[in-house]
Amino acid sequence: MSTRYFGARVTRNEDPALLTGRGLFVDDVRLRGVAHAAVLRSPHANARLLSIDVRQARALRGVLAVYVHADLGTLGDPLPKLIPHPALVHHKTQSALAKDRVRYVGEPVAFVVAESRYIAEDACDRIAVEYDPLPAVASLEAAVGPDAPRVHDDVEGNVCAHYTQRVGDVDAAFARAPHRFRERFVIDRGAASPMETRGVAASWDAGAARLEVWDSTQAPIPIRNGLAQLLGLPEQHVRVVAPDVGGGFGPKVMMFYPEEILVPFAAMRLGRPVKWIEDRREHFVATNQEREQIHDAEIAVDGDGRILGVRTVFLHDAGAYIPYGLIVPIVASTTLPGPYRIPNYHCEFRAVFTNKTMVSPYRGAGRPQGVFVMERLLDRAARELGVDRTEIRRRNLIQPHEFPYDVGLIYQDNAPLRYDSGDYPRCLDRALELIDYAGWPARQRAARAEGRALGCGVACYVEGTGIGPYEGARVTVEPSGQVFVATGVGTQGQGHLTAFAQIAADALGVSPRRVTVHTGDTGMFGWGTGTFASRGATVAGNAVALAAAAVREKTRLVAATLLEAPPEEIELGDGDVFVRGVPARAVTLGEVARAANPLRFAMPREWEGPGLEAIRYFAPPQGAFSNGVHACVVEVDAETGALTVLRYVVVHDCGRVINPSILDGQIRGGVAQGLGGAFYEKLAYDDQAQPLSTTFMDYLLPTAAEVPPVEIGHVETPSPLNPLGIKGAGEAGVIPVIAVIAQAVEDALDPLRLHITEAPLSPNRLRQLIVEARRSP
Amino acid sequence: MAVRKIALRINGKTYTGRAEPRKLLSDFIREDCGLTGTHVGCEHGVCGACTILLDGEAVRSCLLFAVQAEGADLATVEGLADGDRLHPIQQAYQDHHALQCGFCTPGFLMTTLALLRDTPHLTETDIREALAGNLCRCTGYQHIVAAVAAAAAALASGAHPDAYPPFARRVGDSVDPARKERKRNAANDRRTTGAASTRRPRRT
Amino acid sequence: MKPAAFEYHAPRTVDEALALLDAHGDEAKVLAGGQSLVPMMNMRLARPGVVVDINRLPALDYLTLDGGALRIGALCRQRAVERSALTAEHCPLLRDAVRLIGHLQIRNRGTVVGSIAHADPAAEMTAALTILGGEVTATGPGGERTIDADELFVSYLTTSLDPRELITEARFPVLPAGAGWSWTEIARRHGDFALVGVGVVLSVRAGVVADARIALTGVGPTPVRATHAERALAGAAPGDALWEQAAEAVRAEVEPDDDIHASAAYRRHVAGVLTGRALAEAHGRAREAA
Amino acid sequence: MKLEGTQTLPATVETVWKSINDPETLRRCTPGLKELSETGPDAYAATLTVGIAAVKGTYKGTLTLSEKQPTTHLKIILEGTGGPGFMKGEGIVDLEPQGEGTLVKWTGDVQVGGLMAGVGQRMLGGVGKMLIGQFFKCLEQHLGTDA
Repeated sequence: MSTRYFGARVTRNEDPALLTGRGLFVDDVRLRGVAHAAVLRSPHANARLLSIDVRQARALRGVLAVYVHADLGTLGDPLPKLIPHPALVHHKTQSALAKDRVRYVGEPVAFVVAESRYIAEDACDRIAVEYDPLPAVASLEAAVGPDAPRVHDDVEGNVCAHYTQRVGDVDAAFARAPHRFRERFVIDRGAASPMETRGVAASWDAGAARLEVWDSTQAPIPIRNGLAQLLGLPEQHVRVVAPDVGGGFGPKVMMFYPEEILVPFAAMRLGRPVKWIEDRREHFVATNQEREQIHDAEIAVDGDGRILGVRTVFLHDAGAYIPYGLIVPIVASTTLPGPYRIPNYHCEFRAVFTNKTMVSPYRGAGRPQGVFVMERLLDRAARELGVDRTEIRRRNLIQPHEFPYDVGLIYQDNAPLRYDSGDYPRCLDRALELIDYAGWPARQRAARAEGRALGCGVACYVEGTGIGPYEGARVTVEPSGQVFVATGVGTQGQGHLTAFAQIAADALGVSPRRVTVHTGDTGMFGWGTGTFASRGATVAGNAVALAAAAVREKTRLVAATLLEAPPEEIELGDGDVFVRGVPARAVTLGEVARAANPLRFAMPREWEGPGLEAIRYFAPPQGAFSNGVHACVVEVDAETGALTVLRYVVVHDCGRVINPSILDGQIRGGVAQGLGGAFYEKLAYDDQAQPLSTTFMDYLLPTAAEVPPVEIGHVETPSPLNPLGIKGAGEAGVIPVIAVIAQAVEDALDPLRLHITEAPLSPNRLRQLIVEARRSP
Repeated sequence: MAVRKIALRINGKTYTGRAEPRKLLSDFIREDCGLTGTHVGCEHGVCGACTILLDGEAVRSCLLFAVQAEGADLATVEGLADGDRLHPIQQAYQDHHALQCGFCTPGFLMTTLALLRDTPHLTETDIREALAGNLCRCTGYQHIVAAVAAAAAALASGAHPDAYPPFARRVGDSVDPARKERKRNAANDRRTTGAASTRRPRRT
Repeated sequence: MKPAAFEYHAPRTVDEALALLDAHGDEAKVLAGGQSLVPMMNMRLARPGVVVDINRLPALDYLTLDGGALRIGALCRQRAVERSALTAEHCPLLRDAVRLIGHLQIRNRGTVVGSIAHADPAAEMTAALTILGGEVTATGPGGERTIDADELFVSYLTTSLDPRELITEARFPVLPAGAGWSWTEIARRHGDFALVGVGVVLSVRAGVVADARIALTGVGPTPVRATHAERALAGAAPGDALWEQAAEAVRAEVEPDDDIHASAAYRRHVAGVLTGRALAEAHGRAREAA
Repeated sequence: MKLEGTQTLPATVETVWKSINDPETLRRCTPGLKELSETGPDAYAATLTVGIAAVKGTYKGTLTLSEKQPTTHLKIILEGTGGPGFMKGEGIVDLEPQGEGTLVKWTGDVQVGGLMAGVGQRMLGGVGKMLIGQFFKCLEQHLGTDA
């Protein structure tokens, strides 16, 4: 396959529409006679729901319907339990509308449909709800504390799962280890906060019994299948479209959010299209969040800093229900070992209910927490043993000849955790070169002489990507010569419409501009899983490659009849199909497509059907493991606790790269989100689990003035697990940021021997740590 | 619910509609005028996705009621391109991969249009501070800053005389932004005295 | 997050506006820039029954220099004050403070007078008016009256205005000749409300501090005039030791609150740090008086 | 949200004790208290409109007095639900004679929920202190005239 576009910085096919206001996000979908919905949500974090009086709301002019739990019938049952796990003994999920108990501020209580969103919100103000407030539990410690209030009455100590994985003999390793260092790490809750909040619209054609749903989801096919089952409709009569989605980052892959049931339900009941668009304040309570964990971790090393064993026992905040299984704690546990040889490893967690919004993966999905624990333990060991922090990492890195490297754990896809390929030492060296680590001590001294506290940080990570089960793709060439690709994953800005076009373009010898890619529309392609865990490009990309290769072979087969030459001598290039070496004997790709669909005479059997079209699926045996190293230089104002990131470097290995510009964008966007979680973004709650930061004025997303330029260096170690040799990269930018910032801040205030074991920091918190460190020399 | 007749111009074209005084301008543009290019990200004046030009000034359309825009001249993202020919700012955004999901992009484009019209020559720090009122969650801003710098160069070259259509100019403003820049007082000191956290990133 | 319904009026004269305020009292809210009021209405935190939109009163959109003070009309946008040659030349402290209000889009619509009437103790304009010894003209049923900054700000979002009064103008005295100035603040992000903001005006004569005025935001229910620190500076020899002494005086004087972004202890400490830095910067800019 | 403060009042502890137990004083001095009707011993149904500037919320709920140790100690619990969410305040008031007057030491734990908590957090502490301050200032004026 002559590769011309694979690996090129092709500008994006999706840009012209998005740049000219012709994007189509859920709220932009035009539905004639659409009614607007609003959700009444609980103001209490834990309360019995005694009564709901909706009469005044229903009486308001312009209100079409007000639904409560009793109106939902079987749709009011607890929502589906995703990804069950034997250790998850209390797999609790909420109902679309609360029946008799609310367990987090924001839990849906009533659903109002009206002529406008304004009137729907007026109606919510007129619904009288009688609650019997109960004591609520906000923090993890409180949740597992003695006589803690119970989120679910039948769940003792609020623990819904307890799961351990082990490698080697940890107790023996710790017993004989010359050095052991123990730490307690606290990582706070964060919200992905895509610029587009969630949205669902639905229209029901009663005559044809067909349902169309527009949903800002990252996984339209599972939503289609789930809705068909719940509503008793054939899957063929339900179409779910994820149009342009304004950023996903994890929380938009969920089955189901209550509104994904309530909107279709209302549309079917009223016989009118219904649209619900989440507002920003709602988003802070109604869309899943993640990150909150407390680790009690320990590392055992020998005199040279070689790791003998690592152990962590942690609490994972699950929120009020746990619809999404144990994905995040399992990913945290299995990402912790990172690029290091850890002969003896024990990871044990308890998933704990709290009276807060549910938890499901947010970009990184537990990896930032795991990497924070590992890198911080290594920094502690380096400081105690007086070993250089990059040297202690180098000594423990898995070497290139050791791949595939079996870590000895079970990964989130239930497959053995086996790193397929990588060159970890080269990434570390490249990063140290870019940040000029060799010259760092001198630069730091010079800055200190000017009274400036500068610090450097370095952190390594491995990222599991491209997990199964599968994705599929259909590639079609039309008589116009235009190529069409359809696949089931959703797109939220990752540039699939360009990257997949590049893959198909190379196979069929056309320009990517001549390839139209459709994603996220179950009407166009009905098989697939969804976009998450950095798997879009790896799994769907390879399916596109397989389908495009099949169409290439079909094209040569059909063209052979037109050009009277054996298929093996037929080539494709620049939109033409020609005999190798005789470019004049050529036909256009479109002509072959037309010939492939004869109106008369017999169609050769070996064509196996008409048209230049093929569907292929790609089911990776296991995940592909990218890796990388981040390094940064920060300046700390010790008097005000303010932090400025002066330089940020990422060296990244995700195998072969389809489009370097798109990859750079994914990394730089990830770093910005990581910086948010390191110094700006904190979801604050009071001790009764009342959320205190439900606007962008209090939950602080970094702006262009806070995010530094990110310098990027690539290393390419192809993956042996898929034809294109690619690995995922969607989460690489965010994973080690809290770890590298912590190390850099400690380095900046080195004389104080600061001890950072939490994230995020803030000027206020950093100042407290400095005062405490100065007080206890 | 006193409904009022509202007439205004968007991208040079007149639109009329009827709306309650409480109807936000962002909703009026999207629902009553059918221009869905302007997006709504927060409705409390922070994210900037709803930024449009009102009589030439970059404003948050979610913090204005439609009745306030009666008789005004609005500019939205739909008015930038000339048929299939992208505006130099839009072209720079594509060339520099300055957008991913595209939800915040219209707000950034309108902010950039007013910014480059008023201050054609900008340092990177000026650009970053001027864009601090537009949040983006996908790009990490670097490519957007590069696109704005590239657009500034393209526009300063004078190769695009039609870069600022009438509906994108401030009332009573002249056509040539560079001439206005010279007219404005030079004493407008670029450096602000912000403390540490507003200090500029410096190379070491 | 859509606002609750309200009765909307867009008077064409100041008298018409005043008549509306008189008729509706504290049920009515004045809408100028709306950059603070409308977010609260969208969140249904504020539900005024009547909104009096004064944006159709062009007579109130002016910025002039008169009698040693900048006269800023109720409809003069913050961005206009930020970019005006008058502000840069006669009151650079005001320019430096205005420039840090929110973002471009906010300052294009927000008004200086509106920010003062809103009286958010973390907002730059309240301190700027206080430190420059400014005043406002309030017009109401009882006619016009002048209110000094010290009597205007009562508490959080609360001024001594009667609900039926409209601030038609704010006056910011120009900096004394040769005075040095500084506006220094720390905010979590560019454009956020300052955790702490400090404004300083410093005059030096015959090698000693002739006059020093210090005002802070974010450390109390209103902007705080650091009178003890000012007294410590008067007549003393400028230099780092003096700035540290003033910083300590400020730390003793302020009564900050906790919130999720910063503790009272942090704000107290940083108030001192920023005061020291602001005094040093102001001293650097002060020209020995003739 | 923990609040605390002290206040001196120009009246004996006995007079101060009598006034803060008297519904009439509570009606006059509690900022925004619209209705207060006795529903039982030391228990009242209350309607409170609390807020500052454009931000107002009307809360309907209960006010109860307990842990009564005449002239020295008292606990006030105020609960209400309304437009912008709900509010629960627990106040402890301790009285000590101080010369001619009385030294009042009060601590408060105010829990605010719903809209007000999620958005108004930045000012809640300050506003809470301000409203309690207004209560004591009114009490001071009221006691100043009667004593």
